[in-house]
Amino acid sequence: MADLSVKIAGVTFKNPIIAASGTIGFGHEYSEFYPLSVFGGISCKGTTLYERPGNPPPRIAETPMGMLNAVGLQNPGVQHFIEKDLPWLKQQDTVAIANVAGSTQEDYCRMAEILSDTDIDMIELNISCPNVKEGGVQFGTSCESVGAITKAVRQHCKKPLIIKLSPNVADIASIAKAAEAEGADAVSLINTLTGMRIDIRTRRPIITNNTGGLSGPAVFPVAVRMVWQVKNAVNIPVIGMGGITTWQDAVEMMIAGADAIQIGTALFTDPYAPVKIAEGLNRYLDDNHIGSVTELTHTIQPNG
Amino acid sequence: MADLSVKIAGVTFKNPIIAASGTIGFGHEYSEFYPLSVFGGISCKGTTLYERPGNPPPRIAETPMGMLNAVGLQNPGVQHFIEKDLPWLKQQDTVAIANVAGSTQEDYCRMAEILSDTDIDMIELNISCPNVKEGGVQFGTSCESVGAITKAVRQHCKKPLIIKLSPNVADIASIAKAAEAEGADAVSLINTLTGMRIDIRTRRPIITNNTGGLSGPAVFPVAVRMVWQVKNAVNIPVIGMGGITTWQDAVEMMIAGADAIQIGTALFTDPYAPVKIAEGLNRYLDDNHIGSVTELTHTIQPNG
Amino acid sequence: MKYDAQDCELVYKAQLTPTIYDFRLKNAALAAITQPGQFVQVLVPSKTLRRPISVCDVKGDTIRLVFEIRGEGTALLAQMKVGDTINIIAPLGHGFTLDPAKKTVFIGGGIGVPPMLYSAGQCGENAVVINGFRNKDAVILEEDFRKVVGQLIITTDDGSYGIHGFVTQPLAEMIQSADKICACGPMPMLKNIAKMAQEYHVPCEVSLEQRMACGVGACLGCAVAVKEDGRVIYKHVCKDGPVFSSEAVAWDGEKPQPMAVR
Amino acid sequence: MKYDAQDCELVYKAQLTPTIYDFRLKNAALAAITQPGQFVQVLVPSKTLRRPISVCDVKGDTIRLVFEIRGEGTALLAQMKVGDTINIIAPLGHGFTLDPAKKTVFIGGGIGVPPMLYSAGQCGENAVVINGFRNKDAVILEEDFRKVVGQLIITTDDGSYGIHGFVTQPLAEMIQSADKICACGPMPMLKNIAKMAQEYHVPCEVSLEQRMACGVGACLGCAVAVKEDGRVIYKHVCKDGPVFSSEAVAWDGEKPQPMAVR
Ligand SMILES: Cc1cc2nc3c(=O)[nH]c(=O)nc-3n(C[C@H](O)[C@H](O)[C@H](O)COP(=O)(O)OP(=O)(O)OC[C@H]3O[C@@H](n4cnc5c(N)ncnc54)[C@H](O)[C@@H]3O)c2cc1C
Ligand SMILES: Cc1cc2nc3c(=O)[nH]c(=O)nc-3n(C[C@H](O)[C@H](O)[C@H](O)COP(=O)(O)OP(=O)(O)OC[C@H]3O[C@@H](n4cnc5c(N)ncnc54)[C@H](O)[C@@H]3O)c2cc1C
Ligand SMILES: Cc1cc2nc3c(=O)[nH]c(=O)nc-3n(C[C@H](O)[C@H](O)[C@H](O)COP(=O)(O)O)c2cc1C
Ligand SMILES: Cc1cc2nc3c(=O)[nH]c(=O)nc-3n(C[C@H](O)[C@H](O)[C@H](O)COP(=O)(O)O)c2cc1C
Ligand code: FES
Ligand code: FES
Repeated sequence: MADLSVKIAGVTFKNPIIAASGTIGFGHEYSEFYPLSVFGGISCKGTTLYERPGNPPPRIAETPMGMLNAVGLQNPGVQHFIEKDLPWLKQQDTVAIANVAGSTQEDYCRMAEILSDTDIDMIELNISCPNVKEGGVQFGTSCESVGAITKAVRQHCKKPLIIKLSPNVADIASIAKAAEAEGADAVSLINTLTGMRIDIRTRRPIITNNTGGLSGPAVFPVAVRMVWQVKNAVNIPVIGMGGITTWQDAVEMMIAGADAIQIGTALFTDPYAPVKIAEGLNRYLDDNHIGSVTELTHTIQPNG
Repeated sequence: MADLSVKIAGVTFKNPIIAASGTIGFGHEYSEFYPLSVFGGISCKGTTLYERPGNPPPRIAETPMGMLNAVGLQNPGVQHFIEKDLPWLKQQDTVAIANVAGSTQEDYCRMAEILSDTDIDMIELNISCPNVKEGGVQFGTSCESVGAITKAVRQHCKKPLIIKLSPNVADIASIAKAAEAEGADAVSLINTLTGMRIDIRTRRPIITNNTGGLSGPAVFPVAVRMVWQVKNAVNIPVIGMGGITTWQDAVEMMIAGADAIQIGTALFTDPYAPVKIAEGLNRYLDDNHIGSVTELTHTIQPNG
Repeated sequence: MKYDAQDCELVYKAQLTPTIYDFRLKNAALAAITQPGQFVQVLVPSKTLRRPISVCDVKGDTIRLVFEIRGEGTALLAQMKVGDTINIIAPLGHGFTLDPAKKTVFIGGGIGVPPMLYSAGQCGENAVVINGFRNKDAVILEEDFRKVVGQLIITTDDGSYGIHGFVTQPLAEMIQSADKICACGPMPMLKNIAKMAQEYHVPCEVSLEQRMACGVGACLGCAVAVKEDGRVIYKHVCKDGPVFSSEAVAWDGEKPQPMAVR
Repeated sequence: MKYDAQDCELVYKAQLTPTIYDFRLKNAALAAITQPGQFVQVLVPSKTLRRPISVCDVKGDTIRLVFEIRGEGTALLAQMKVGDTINIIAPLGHGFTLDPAKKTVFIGGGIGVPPMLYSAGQCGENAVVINGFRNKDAVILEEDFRKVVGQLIITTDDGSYGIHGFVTQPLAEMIQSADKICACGPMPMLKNIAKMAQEYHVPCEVSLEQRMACGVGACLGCAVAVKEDGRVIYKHVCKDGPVFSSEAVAWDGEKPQPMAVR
């Protein structure tokens, strides 16, 4: 029985498997499959200062080995989250991470302030949601803007701060460095790649928002590459995600450079994915006589 | 029997299906399956001023519904192409497109000059090969550099000039506009997304080059989105590619904004893909009483 | 635990029309807790998203699914063979509010017919079923319904079988004596039925479809606009439905307004 | 046309070891033109890249493939059932240069054994076959070889069957009388054989593997460094191979030098 625990920015996770924001809501539904304690942590659905209705349906489209979503940050607002969801989540024996989005820098700062006064464990700044104009993606695609928002939020945030990066950029390593320089405690990546599908009968985009965010196995090789590039560039912990489906994927992502991983779309294909990944990780570590899962991180042997 | 022909930058293609550069070499091998005239055109393997040995193997890795390649522009040099391959290709009743790469602006200009004196039909500028330092990708990721190289090459190029765009950017539409502004006759997209796979037993990247270019169905939704964005931004023809596998994909890509399409990875899964796509396109057009395939281009009905 | 994802054995497979298949999946645990009107999320090998399919019937330890080939996923499903293993998440959503003592009209249109069988059966003699199809060749489950309900009326769009016309025709003739209407089918049909139900003040529930990811209410993918407390909000087909009161559904494309606060 | 991609019917399937399968694919047209030592590219449903598998044998209208489960693709292939359709591109590459009149030693290691059967059979009585396996349980195709060749020697790494040791042991004892060596197996084994062949001046050919995309020489994916005209260049396993002269192979990781020109 290997040690699966990891420590990210001072917070201990019993295993490196975190539910990815937006795929598990606030945890209630998946707790009807298994205790949420199977997860090292849970990144909650992106919340905003005030309630948001989200985008009109359809919000989902399938793609080869992946999916598009444009949920549009439907959420009941941060206060509702703090009052109704957080107390319950805190009893589930898993690290609770708030995922926050906004349309202005002030929004983000205010959210950080509000959440700093709760017993949330960490804050993940979503500056990479491609699905709403107000989803912060404008903050996420240049080093300057990422640096600026990290700096501003840092001043209001008393919790460990994770900056979640967009893959829709030319040089993700530089962006991660900008976040690190301005005080991010960790980075997480990747959010979704922007994509589109069109119904050839109606000639309309399948998703009413026209474009949506691509996730699932299809993006895995891009995610592995980006996690590797980011880990090579920063000294803060890196939380890797994007298409992880099996324990082998989890191992690969950690070898590439991830200190912990998130899984999202895999939950839809198999709700028991986190359980199977934890089991597989454990077996793999034991079989290879590796005492702690942390020994995998960034052990890649690049060529030349 | 609908009219499948399209005209790109003054060149007539008997159908909109072009073999994507690097996937069909100079055409010899696939001519052992069917006459190359099944293709509207063929974009040849990327050539450079001088012979290049290419990257050490392995050069290929599989990914969910896709593949990585890092061939590294192995090619016998442009002179060899002109002397040995082009004369034969010109007899195959298909449009012959040279795909050129280089490490300096001068390389590109010299190549354009040399090829302008041949009977090649078009030149596709590959400023987006992610697999070799000298593959031109440094020219492909900013508006300034794309503008500059387009402008320079334009002055030496007497053939219709296609600029091939990289998807590893935050804003592909602006880059396309820069190419258009400096005299590109058409743009083609997408080249491959940079990705990585690691062998978890050896902890080495599967591809000796560490990273490779992702292609195949996995990237299709990203390609459709980018083609749509680019077509919305420019007035020159757009050649769409990235994961097209079926005739439905071809229709979707054209509806998104493509004037013609390229298919690459699909050839590996099914060498007869171009034949099936042409048949399917034709059937689709007839069934929908559409006289010409050009009537599909950019007929997307976006929402809102 | 309310939900589970389990392997089932495909124990029976029949083709009802050139595009419609009848599958029976054996899994005693899931069959035991599955209610009429619920649905399951079927894993299709090589596909990332599961396919939502309504429970057509439950008998003993088997769950019956009747589905139509619409795209790649259902086409792959149709290729499965007896003896194969199929993984489903079940039971999902909630069905119609049924009172077996009340005269209930069940209306199914096309592939909206199979989801009504199990529910209609609950009302037995008090169930009047109106099933509409394109034409005679599309008619399915006739004997199945006849065995378990009081009355079965079939309509076809082209008159090649049963009553010539839409399901709303026979409905119009009996709506005044109905205590309840339950319907499943294409949106225009449901909208018309909802309008009639409102006119005649007959309580009416409809079963809706939307593209899904999780199937359990976590991803917020399968939104449907419903009216509640005087405003329009997005609820979710998988968790709040698939059955909704026809009065709540925002039939005319009404959309939630972003909060005016701040 | 030299190549074709065609559907074949899986007419026979056997499991030779817990991980090795024996498939017979029926396709008269392709079987008729397939030569010993060639390979096929097998389409695995839901996979983008085909899997290269050597032709183990051809009998009448069937092509025999023997393969080991190594990863996802071969695992999916192993699930196929008799009667299923399998699409292959064939015939690909070229095999060993054989002279049935010469004493030829065929050496196979592990899953490198099946590709030798058809070729060795061409030399009949003049074929001496040395097949090496990990242990007794891994031994395959013993009867098949015995039927068609002059002599069959089996070695196992652990001595649980046949000769205890590597294939190079029996080879050392007979190499001086050999006119030709043909080998397929893991790279270290091939390298050792190549070295011995060079020492004793016996012509030697080896069958190599590399990750492939097109399988026909168009994508330049399956590079292998070979020495030609005094320099090292990349050739391609699928088109220039899979069989190469052991003298040409760059066994010591030599790489082509970028052109010095300009
Ligand atoms: C609650 C519910 C119950 C259903 N019950 C049945 C039933 O009993 N029998 C039956 O034949 N069909 C039923 N459907 C519709 C069925 O889910 C779709 O026909 C099916 O998902 C299409 O999948 P595909 O792969 O063939 O199509 P594709 O178009 O290839 O699918 C692509 C994606 O879109 C989704 N999708 C496409 N059409 C629909 C749709 N109409 N509703 C939801 N998702 C869709 C697919 O699930 C998949 O994620 C039900 C749908 C819902 C939401
Ligand atoms: C010319 C040739 C002939 C072969 N003949 C045989 C044979 O007769 N019997 C047999 O069991 N195996 C043979 N192999 C090896 C066989 O192709 C691989 O074992 C198989 O491709 C592994 O696929 P997978 O999906 O199980 O593995 P995965 O690791 O999941 O495959 C991922 C990708 O890597 C490729 N790959 C992985 N290992 C190899 C390898 N060793 N060689 C080439 N590609 C690889 C796969 O084709 C696929 O594209 C041959 C290979 C070549 C090149
Ligand atoms: C339905 C859905 C909703 C999502 N919502 C959010 C969100 O609210 N905030 C966020 O930061 N990421 C969101 N994401 C992105 C995921 O957290 C994750 O970055 C992405 O899906 C890649 O991981 P995966 O391939 O494992 O799903 C969402 C993804 C999906 C599929
Ligand atoms: C093996 C391989 C080699 C390639 N070589 C080149 C090249 O030399 N020049 C180029 O512009 N694009 C090259 N590409 C990119 C393709 O032309 C195309 O842009 C990409 O593969 C996306 O299309 P697809 O998904 O249909 O393959 C190559 C792609 C592959 C798979
Ligand atoms: S499908 Fe996820 S909320 Fe309904
Ligand atoms: S696999 Fe394409 S060249 Fe060999």
